[in-house]
Amino acid sequence: MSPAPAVDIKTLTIDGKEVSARAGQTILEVARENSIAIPTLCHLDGLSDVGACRLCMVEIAGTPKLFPACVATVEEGQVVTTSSDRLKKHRRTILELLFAERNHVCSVCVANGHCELQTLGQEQGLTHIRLPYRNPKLEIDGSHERFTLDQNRCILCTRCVRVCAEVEGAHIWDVMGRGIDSMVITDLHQPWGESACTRCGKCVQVCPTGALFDKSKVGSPHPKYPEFLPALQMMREQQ
Amino acid sequence: MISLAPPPLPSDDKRWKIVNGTMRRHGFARHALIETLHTAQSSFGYLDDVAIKFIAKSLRVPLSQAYGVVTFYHHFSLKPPGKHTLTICTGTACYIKGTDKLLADSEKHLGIAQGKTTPDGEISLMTARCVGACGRAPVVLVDGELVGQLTSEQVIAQLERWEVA
Amino acid sequence: MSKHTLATVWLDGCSGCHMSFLDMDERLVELAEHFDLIYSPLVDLKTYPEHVDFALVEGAISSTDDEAKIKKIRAHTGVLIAMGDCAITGNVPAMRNPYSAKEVTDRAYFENASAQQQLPTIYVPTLLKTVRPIQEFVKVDYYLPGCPPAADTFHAFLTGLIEGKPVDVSALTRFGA
Amino acid sequence: MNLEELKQIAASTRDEQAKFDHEINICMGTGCLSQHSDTIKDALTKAVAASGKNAFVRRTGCMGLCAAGPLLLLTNKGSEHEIVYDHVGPEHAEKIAAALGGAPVAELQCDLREHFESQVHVVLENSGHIDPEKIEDYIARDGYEGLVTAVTEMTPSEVIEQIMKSGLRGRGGGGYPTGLKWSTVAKAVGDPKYVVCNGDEGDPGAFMDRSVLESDPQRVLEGMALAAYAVGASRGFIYVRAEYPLAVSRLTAAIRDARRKGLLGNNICNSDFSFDVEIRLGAGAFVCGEETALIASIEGRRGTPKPRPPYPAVSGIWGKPTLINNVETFANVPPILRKGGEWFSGIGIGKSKGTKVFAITGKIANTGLVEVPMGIPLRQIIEGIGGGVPDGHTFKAVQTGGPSGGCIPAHLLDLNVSYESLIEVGSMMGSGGMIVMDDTSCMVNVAKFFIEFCMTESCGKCIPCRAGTAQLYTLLTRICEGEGTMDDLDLLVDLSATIKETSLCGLGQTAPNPVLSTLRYFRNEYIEHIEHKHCSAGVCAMSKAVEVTA
Repeated sequence: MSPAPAVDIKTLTIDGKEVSARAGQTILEVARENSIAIPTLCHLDGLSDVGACRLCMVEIAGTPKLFPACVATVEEGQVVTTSSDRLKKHRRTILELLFAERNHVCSVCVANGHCELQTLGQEQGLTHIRLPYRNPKLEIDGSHERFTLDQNRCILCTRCVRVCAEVEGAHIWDVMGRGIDSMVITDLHQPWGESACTRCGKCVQVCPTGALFDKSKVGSPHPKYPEFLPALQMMREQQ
Repeated sequence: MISLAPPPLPSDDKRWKIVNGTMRRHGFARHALIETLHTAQSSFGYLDDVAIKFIAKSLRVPLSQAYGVVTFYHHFSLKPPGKHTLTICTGTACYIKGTDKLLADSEKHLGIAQGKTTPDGEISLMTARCVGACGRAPVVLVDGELVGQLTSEQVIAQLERWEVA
Repeated sequence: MSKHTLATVWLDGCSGCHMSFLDMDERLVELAEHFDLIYSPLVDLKTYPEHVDFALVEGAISSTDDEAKIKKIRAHTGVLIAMGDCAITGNVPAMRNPYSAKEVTDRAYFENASAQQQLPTIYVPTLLKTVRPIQEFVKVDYYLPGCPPAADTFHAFLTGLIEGKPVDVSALTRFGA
Repeated sequence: MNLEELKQIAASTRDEQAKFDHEINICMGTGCLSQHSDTIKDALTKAVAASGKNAFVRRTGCMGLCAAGPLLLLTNKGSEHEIVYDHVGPEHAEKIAAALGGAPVAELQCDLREHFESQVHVVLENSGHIDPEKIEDYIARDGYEGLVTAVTEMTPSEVIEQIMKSGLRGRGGGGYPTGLKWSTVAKAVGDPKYVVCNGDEGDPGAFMDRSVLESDPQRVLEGMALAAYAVGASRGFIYVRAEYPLAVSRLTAAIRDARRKGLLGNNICNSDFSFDVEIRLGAGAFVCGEETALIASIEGRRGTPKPRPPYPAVSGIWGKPTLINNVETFANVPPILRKGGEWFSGIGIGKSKGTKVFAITGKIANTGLVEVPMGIPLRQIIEGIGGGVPDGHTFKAVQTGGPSGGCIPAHLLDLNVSYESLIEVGSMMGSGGMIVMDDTSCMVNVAKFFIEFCMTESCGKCIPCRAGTAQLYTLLTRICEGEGTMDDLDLLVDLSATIKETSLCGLGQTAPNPVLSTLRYFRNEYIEHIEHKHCSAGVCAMSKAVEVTA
């Protein structure tokens, strides 16, 4: 029997709490293992990380720079702060930017009460938006037999793109355009219903807002269940 | 393992062979996508769904990914260009030298916004982010040929010459 | 102890916030010991008073009339509270914003009208290009998000005001609540 | 190829050129070509033949003073003195030919001695003096001596040591020490390794890289080959903007010629070292100047940046160690290897060694390209070399560092230019664009222009940059239209802080700089727009001007 490989253990401090972690773990993973909450939006357990939403930015002592906890890995002796006035201010501003970017009307949204953006807004103490609302005119694609895409509610977290490419393997979703004109699309920007969609519905389950929803849930609560991802991953590894 | 046969050329237009040639030179590797799009764009003047689909399928790139690439880069165009193209440089040096007026006057004269082609398909009005000839600002490209130190009147005169022809 | 004067205002909204306000039911009686409701859709006074201590404003700014009103209210109010999502985010009224004012009026007075297809010319104020929340026009002191904010939220907030200890409403309500 | 063979080529090329009494160099860079300098070359060649003068007419790259083009540089045998003619046309050919050997043609002579004489040319040493499509011309001016010597006589670590000693820092904007980058890639584990030349010169108003690629492409190839030898790479990419067709065609020719001479390809100088270069065309995305976005683009994907670490030096193209340097950085490498790192570190100031090429444009008399030693006072560049603001206007500010740099007002003109000093005043070195603005430029409008640029060039991946630049643009537009409020100024500052500190890549992290630096030095102009609904530069059309009641 060969000896168990030596595990490289790092000790660090997060919000004043001394914690230990395996080398290569991200700050986010370690924080959550230790019940320290860091807000996230584009991150989802079971998908690759892109570091796009910038809500999980944390401070590391010794540098003025901020680091996205979802991709920054732990280092020995690191002193991490996950919540400070500066971080809270940035998080609120980022959420304001999201609310003002498209047309988020919580009161009439299918995801009202089950929306990660809405919840984050409340958690971060957002009671109003200081920025002018952009109110762009955007498409709603209802061509799919089971699901709807409402661009008005999309925050471009790209979870749908990643789950379709990485887990389902179909890669019918991607992002077109760039900057403020970026848009998630199916195939050659064709109606979703005419695309090569496998109808698995994973994208709907991982969508944090009401941008992707199940048509049968209109008018009734529409919680999403993205927890299936880590379980799916585990089952695959076991086989 | 399932192997998908490469798609046939969309038509017997010889230009597809040139496009195919670029892909072959790169061993039909996925990373040849942008190089191949360049070839197709310069062969056909623009990229339509047929071209994107053909290239994506040949290189085994998902359709949505190929479309994402095409629309990310401003050099690629989804619509055919006009018979003539006026490209106005909107780089910083040109802006300081008043290129915004050249652009506004051209838009007004042609009745179209930048990036568009006149309804008769004659003239496309484009902008470029610096062609690197800042020493000659303000600069425009008249059917691709660089002309520097231009006034609004000269630009309108050029448009009128095209319109008459 | 003298009472605070209170106003409630109804701009471009559905009056749902006012309904929810009334949903405080018997607690209103208790609040009435501290507040004099001197201007409201619920009382019969046509012009905004010279000075009001607290004003709860429901609804977004959609027309030139709304704009004039909110500026007047601000000038004659001590503490201005944006009540509900329409006042704070534009909410449902702002869903017309991606369209032009003309598209909106055409839809309402021509396409969807079966008889008398014409634009009203009197008594109807001119629509602004876009519907905007009130903080884009005037300084707002407190925000009470929700569609509508719950009666409990109103009660907690107003009690806080009376005690001079403003409540952090984000624990109680949110956009769309 | 060995050193002796190389020196033979150099000697015979020089001998060939020495046969002529006069050498006439005609600029055929993008600027002068747009004024048909190719027809002048034809006319001159004919006129010289007809005059019977023993002169040699050569096509060269950029001579720098683009606004005065077409330019012509004339040298007589046995004389160091160079005569510059400006605004030359084909109609002048006969006159020029006739004057050879005698007094120069007075009406064509360029009298900008200060412009040319206070410059120090390292990167541009060959620009305007060699035919960019003749590798022999480059070799005749000691080209490839560094590479051949390195490959045949030095170890890779000795090459890195010279770069370390030179103090060379990245010329693309970041200013990261080049030697350190090279040694990181050299130490990184992975095979193969790649060398990438970043020629995605996206800063509008900057054209240093285009000029170098058009005027002296072999220099860049030699720099890349030296880097490849030092870090152990076998494959290189030059990423060039599609907007630079002339640079692309000259590079294509240069790569072909270098291969033919055995200076690129397998077993260079009969050693184990093999290296070849491919051109990759950009497709119009400023963000691809960012290293991770550049890599994504070379891999055929959307040019969206990725969080670093991992750095490209460890995990770059296809996950392999990749060295990325900019055109000007590579162009500095051959003379460092030829003359030694210490020679290079003798030029410059503090931690900023060597020279820097700047593109000076905007409201300035001598628009064009200049190369100056680091540490030179900004005033000398603007007023001396640049000739100051023309047409009786007054200098207001100079923007350095491109759209994400900052503006430097008149009272700071005595600043000595270095990476550090520019950051101190709220700007940055950037790739070397210098845009001069005078009293007819509105600084609020300038800030709006730069933010609009960053907004349209944002890749859209991270929220602060994607939506934040769009919001900054809305607020600035509002102010420029006379509808801004003083609260908007606070909002601009707040929003800028979030964009700077939380954006994923350099584009977003620096995008608010023009807003912050104009607010810092020209706050009065913002206030004028907001409170008085007035733009004294006369640029902004105030839609809601204050009504004056009679």
